[in-house]
Amino acid sequence: MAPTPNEAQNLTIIEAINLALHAEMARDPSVLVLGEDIGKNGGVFRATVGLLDRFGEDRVVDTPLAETLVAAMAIGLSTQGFKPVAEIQFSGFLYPCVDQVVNHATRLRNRTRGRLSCPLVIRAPNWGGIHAPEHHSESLETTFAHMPGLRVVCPSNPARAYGLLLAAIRDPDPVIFLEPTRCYRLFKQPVEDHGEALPLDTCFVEREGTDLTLVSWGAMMHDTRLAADRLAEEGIGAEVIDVATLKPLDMDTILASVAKTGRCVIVQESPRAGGWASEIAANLAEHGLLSLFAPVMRVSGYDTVMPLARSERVYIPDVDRILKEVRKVFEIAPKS
Amino acid sequence: MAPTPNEAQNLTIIEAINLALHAEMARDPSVLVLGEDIGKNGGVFRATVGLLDRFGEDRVVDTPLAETLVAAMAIGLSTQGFKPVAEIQFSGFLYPCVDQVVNHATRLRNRTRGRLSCPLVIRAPNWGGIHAPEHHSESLETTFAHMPGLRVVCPSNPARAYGLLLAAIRDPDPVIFLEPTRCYRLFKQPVEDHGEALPLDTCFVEREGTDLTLVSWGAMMHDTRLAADRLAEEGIGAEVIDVATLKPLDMDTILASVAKTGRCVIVQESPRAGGWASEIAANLAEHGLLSLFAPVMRVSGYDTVMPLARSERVYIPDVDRILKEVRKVFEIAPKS
Amino acid sequence: MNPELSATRKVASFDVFYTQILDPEGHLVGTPPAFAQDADELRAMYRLMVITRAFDKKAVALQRTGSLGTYAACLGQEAIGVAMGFALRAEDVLIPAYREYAAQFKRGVPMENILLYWGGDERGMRYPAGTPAAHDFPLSVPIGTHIPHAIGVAYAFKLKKENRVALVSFGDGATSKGDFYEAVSSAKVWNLPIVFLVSNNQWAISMPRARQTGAQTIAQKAFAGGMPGEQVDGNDVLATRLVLERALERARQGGGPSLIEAITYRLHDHTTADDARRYRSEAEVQAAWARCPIKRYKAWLEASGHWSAADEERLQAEAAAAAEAAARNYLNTPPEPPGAIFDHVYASLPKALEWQRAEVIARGPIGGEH
Amino acid sequence: MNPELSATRKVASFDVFYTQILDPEGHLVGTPPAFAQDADELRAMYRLMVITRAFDKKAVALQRTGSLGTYAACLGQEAIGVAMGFALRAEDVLIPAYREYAAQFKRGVPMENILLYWGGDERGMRYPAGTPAAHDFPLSVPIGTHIPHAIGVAYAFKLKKENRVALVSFGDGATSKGDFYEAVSSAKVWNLPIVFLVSNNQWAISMPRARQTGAQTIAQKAFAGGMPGEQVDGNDVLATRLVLERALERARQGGGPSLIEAITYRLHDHTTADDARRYRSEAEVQAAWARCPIKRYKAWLEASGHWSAADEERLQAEAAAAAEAAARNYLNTPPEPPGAIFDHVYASLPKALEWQRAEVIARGPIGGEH
Ligand SMILES: Cc1ncc(C[n+]2csc(CCOP(=O)(O)OP(=O)(O)O)c2C)c(N)n1
Ligand SMILES: Cc1ncc(C[n+]2csc(CCOP(=O)(O)OP(=O)(O)O)c2C)c(N)n1
Ligand SMILES: [Mg+2]
Ligand SMILES: [Mg+2]
Repeated sequence: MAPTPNEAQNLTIIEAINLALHAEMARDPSVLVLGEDIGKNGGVFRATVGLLDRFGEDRVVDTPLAETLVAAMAIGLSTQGFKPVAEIQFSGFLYPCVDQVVNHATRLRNRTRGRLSCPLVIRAPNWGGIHAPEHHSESLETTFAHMPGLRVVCPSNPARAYGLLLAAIRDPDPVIFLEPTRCYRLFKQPVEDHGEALPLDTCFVEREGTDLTLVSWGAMMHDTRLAADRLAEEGIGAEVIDVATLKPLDMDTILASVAKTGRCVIVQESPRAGGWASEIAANLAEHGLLSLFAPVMRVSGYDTVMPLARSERVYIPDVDRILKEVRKVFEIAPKS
Repeated sequence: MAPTPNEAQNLTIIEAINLALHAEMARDPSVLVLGEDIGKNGGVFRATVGLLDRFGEDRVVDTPLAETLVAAMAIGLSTQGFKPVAEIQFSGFLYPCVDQVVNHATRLRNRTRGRLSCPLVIRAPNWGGIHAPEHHSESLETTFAHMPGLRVVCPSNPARAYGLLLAAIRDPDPVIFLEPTRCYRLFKQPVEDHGEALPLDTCFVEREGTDLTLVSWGAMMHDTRLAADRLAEEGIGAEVIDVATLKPLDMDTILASVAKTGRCVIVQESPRAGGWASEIAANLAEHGLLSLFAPVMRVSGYDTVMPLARSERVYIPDVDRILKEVRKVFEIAPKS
Repeated sequence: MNPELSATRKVASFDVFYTQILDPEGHLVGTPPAFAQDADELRAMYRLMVITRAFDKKAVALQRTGSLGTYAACLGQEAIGVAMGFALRAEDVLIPAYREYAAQFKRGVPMENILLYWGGDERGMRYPAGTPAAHDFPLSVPIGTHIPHAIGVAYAFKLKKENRVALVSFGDGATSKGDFYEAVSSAKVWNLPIVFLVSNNQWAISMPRARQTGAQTIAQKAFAGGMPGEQVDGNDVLATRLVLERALERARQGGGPSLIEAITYRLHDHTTADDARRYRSEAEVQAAWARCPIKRYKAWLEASGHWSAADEERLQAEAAAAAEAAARNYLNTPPEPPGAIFDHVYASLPKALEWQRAEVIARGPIGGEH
Repeated sequence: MNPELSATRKVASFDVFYTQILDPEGHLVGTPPAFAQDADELRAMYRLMVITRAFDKKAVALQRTGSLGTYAACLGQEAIGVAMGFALRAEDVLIPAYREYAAQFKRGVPMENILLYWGGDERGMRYPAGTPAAHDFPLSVPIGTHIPHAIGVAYAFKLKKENRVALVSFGDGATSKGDFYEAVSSAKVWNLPIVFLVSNNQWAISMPRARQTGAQTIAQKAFAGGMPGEQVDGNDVLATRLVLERALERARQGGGPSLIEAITYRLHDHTTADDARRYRSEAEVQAAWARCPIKRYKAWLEASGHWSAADEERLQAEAAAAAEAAARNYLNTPPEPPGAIFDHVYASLPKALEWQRAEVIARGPIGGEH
């Protein structure tokens, strides 16, 4: 089951996550994984497949059904020299972890002035689109990104999933790692098992362009890329930025892009009000105002409860909705 | 203990809250209050003083020390024709309620297509400034304001505390009601016990002005008002808006003001990243861009853990910090 | 020093009892309860068990053919839902988990509602007005979080001096959650009319009961709240209904809350999204089939002269037809219009959301699917 | 039907025991433990109790004069902290609530650290390197939330095959929280070396023990996790240390977790921000003074010839001086520079926060206060 290192394999996101877990557990004996159904069952999305056989049940810990406990146990472990990587089955079940994360994980270092700390990762599939039951399609990134002392990371492709997960595990502070459920098996990409982490404080400029800046993260990156393709066909050059490390936020990269393009559309799946797109837009309203030719548009989920499967596509932004906002921008500020 | 109705009394915010609870419990037998130490003890801030003697322990319910239970019990009660008003002692202890609020209180109506619903209020003192111990000075408003199906209300003076609390209790949906701890006894205002609720979907324009729009809510309104006074002395007319009903957000009032002033500074106490000021600024970047003469500035707490008492004033914005951002605005866009 | 000094004395004691009336072969091992005098009632219970199994089979089939979302089967646990349905009074409030379909059916929920819910349509949880279910809670997916709602519901009964009980049901996995314990810990504080019913089906997805908690029985968790806790054979519909009725009656009479651990077995995968072969042996499942609640009950009914092969034939046909009809109704239900996602977020649409709803309506249908 | 059929049988039983060695008058009611052979040790325990009380008094006085923030006194509960301090080994990890100062002092936390914390200075929780406390957890203000940390800590011990125990302490109120129960429920799953120690001081602010939970004893909550639970007279330092040492030893030997309910009484207001006269009678408090842990222990020490009036006089002076010195050190500690609020949010300051820190530093001191 153990993957062969140093040889690019064509992997999906979920396979890249599995690979990163294998790699880091092999490299660092202080890494362990815990969560519900992650052992024999290999996780409800198979992210932890093969870990139990390879690393044993001491380091691959099936927990009772108690998310507060999972977070708290990770905190306890992290103070004792371990680097726990906890899996929560769906991000909608992260809410019982919130108290532990905000009142302890993000604070233990500060509270003890560096005496104790919490190098831990909590992973969860995030966002909708797989026709799952209620509570399995939530957008949790902003709830966590508002918390000081935390890092929030949302990979959008296999290579980033691998490199950012390594970085998250190695980071000396708590990291919430939210994975794009509906992209888990959507496409493959060559991923080399080189053990190299990606930076946790830099946006990824995926594609350069001078007419418009398209900003997104996680699952919505997929539609954002497709929208950029469509715009390219029309001769509009969109610069595409993946804000994979939402918190702390690298505004420099986004501001530099907008300084060049003068137009910005931000795409998020979460409810609109108080989403992370608002944080980015607010920074643009403060630091980028003079470069902006047009209003900063946010494409987002609605301020409704996430609908059940039959209506989820009404809620989740898509290429059409992205293009519609882009058109508004060019209507106000036509390409010269 | 029962206050005399229909006669303006000079009240503090905490007294106005107590008055509203008395008034609504007397008017509507389905209203009950619950929480830790709210009975004999009258609440740690005395918000529920006199209720036990007047309404009895059936309707004034001291609960065990379990905030998840308090929220869940309120949900159960609210489905059975009651209008529970739960008190959480400090907003830092609201985190264990988050799962119940987001996964049940805000969803029961939608989940059952209107068959069941949750008319409940959860009250808590919010924000810092009283030299309290750890976890007693948190800013929770944006955590809740991001949740669809919820209302978030933050009164900033006694009359609004009274009128908005009545409105919150009467509202057919769940309301998070966050009270400005450090302003509880800061000043008095005549409050008439007329039983009239204030609207839950409109910002309050407290003071008109044509040069600048100052937007805030809750405890920071106090410093915002003082800043406006200082600006008035300098001949700068600040329009002061109290966004007392944060969610759903009335942007119309703010946009109308900014259309007039062209300048906007938003003041919040919470950590900066992902705070509600960002939501307002993002809306300005979208809908108000063409009226803006200058960047939208946010005055906020820092992206640090809320410091303990000795350093809390380093963190909490004050008049100086507000004025500093205002000066930046006028530097870029001088008053003509 | 006085060598007779004894520093330690006993201050409290607790016992857990287990009840079984019908053994797996359908032999009586206990005295049948009073309700067993009524043969029509006994047959009605059997009928509901069989119809529920037919529904379950149909639902799984719909999922396998792509016509239903993830579905949580109740295969092997039907006796508990039936016991609940028959033990509850109309005015009681059921706060269920998601495997007690028999109870929902008995209380007036049309089968197609359950399909709609798992099919991704919120209208599934809008139970018909005028039925006992109309005031019941919807299925609860976030494990255990619904349990403390019972505290509020039962407190309301007590305050209104209503003679009603809140029955809250959940799995063995749910008994690890803080929400469960906060409810158990406090129910007796107000001596509330609540029955906590655990369907201990031995598994929480891939987690076997023995590794879910250190407790020897789930029943003993009741002692954490100072209330009685007992075990019952949850595959024995007579015993389960009896024990449940006693607990409901005690609660109704002001005797306070109690907890019942009904021991059963999940014969199906956790849900249709699960493959249980990854984590449990076929042998274990086969052994569990020998304890099937329908088999034993039928054997006893037949032996008691209450049931015949002809009855069985009629019932199987009726059950299959009922499930078939439900599937048809479900599949023929057109999706809600897109704007409906706004209609029940608040009692009335806030001004701030009007443009969002307008945008959705202007866009038109996106392709609601089954 | 067979009238002898018995449907119900007992499957599990649980008992709660209570231990007391010294009665409130200081008379032996049980055999003294082995450690009582060592008179120096007995005197050291007494010394720590008295010093802790002097510290407590000083802290309250500092708050009353405006020199300290809200302070949670341990008046009347000193025996528990002392027992903890003496029962723990250096390598064990203490995960405390906030009323066990004696344990912190014993493990090497300077008194002024506790004052700094309640005085609003994070450095109070930076315990000195090289002391047993250096690896202990800080005080925990959000009730009960620290309890499940013990699961992770003890799991780490087990995994590293270290012979250490996690001792987690908290109040009666905390035993209503889900966090407490999730830890109790699971500790035995891995047979972890944990001791759960409840200081049942009869009150959670204004909530009396009897209304906190339906359980007759707090000890029985252990049964929810299948572990032993017992009561001890928490005002009897001999019994508390004995029972605690036994539990720690059992855990250390691989015997798994257990829970101890130490019965005591909060003689002070909940904190200096509270006024207990609002909700409890003076008579109750007076009656509780008769069970004061210091009084009875001193009486027994004197009767046993281990303590004299002269000893007492010296100790009282020493204790007052120690508290006085701590207060001085605390009051003389200059505030951290403003930029310090950024220094430990992350291991190293993220780029995104640099301008914020610069802004604070540029602004200069705001007026840090005691
Ligand atoms: C809070 C929460 N965590 C995780 C899940 C995912 N999940 C769904 S069912 C289940 C197991 C439930 O086990 P149990 O309570 O025994 O009920 P059963 O399914 O066996 O009837 C899990 C972990 C969930 N729905 N909610
Ligand atoms: C989660 C949480 N809720 C509420 C509070 C406020 N509060 C502080 S102490 C306390 C009572 C604690 O009682 P107990 O656990 O018995 O400990 P004691 O103070 O009696 O030692 C409460 C309600 C808190 N600190 N944390
Ligand atoms: Mg189960
Ligand atoms: Mg207490």
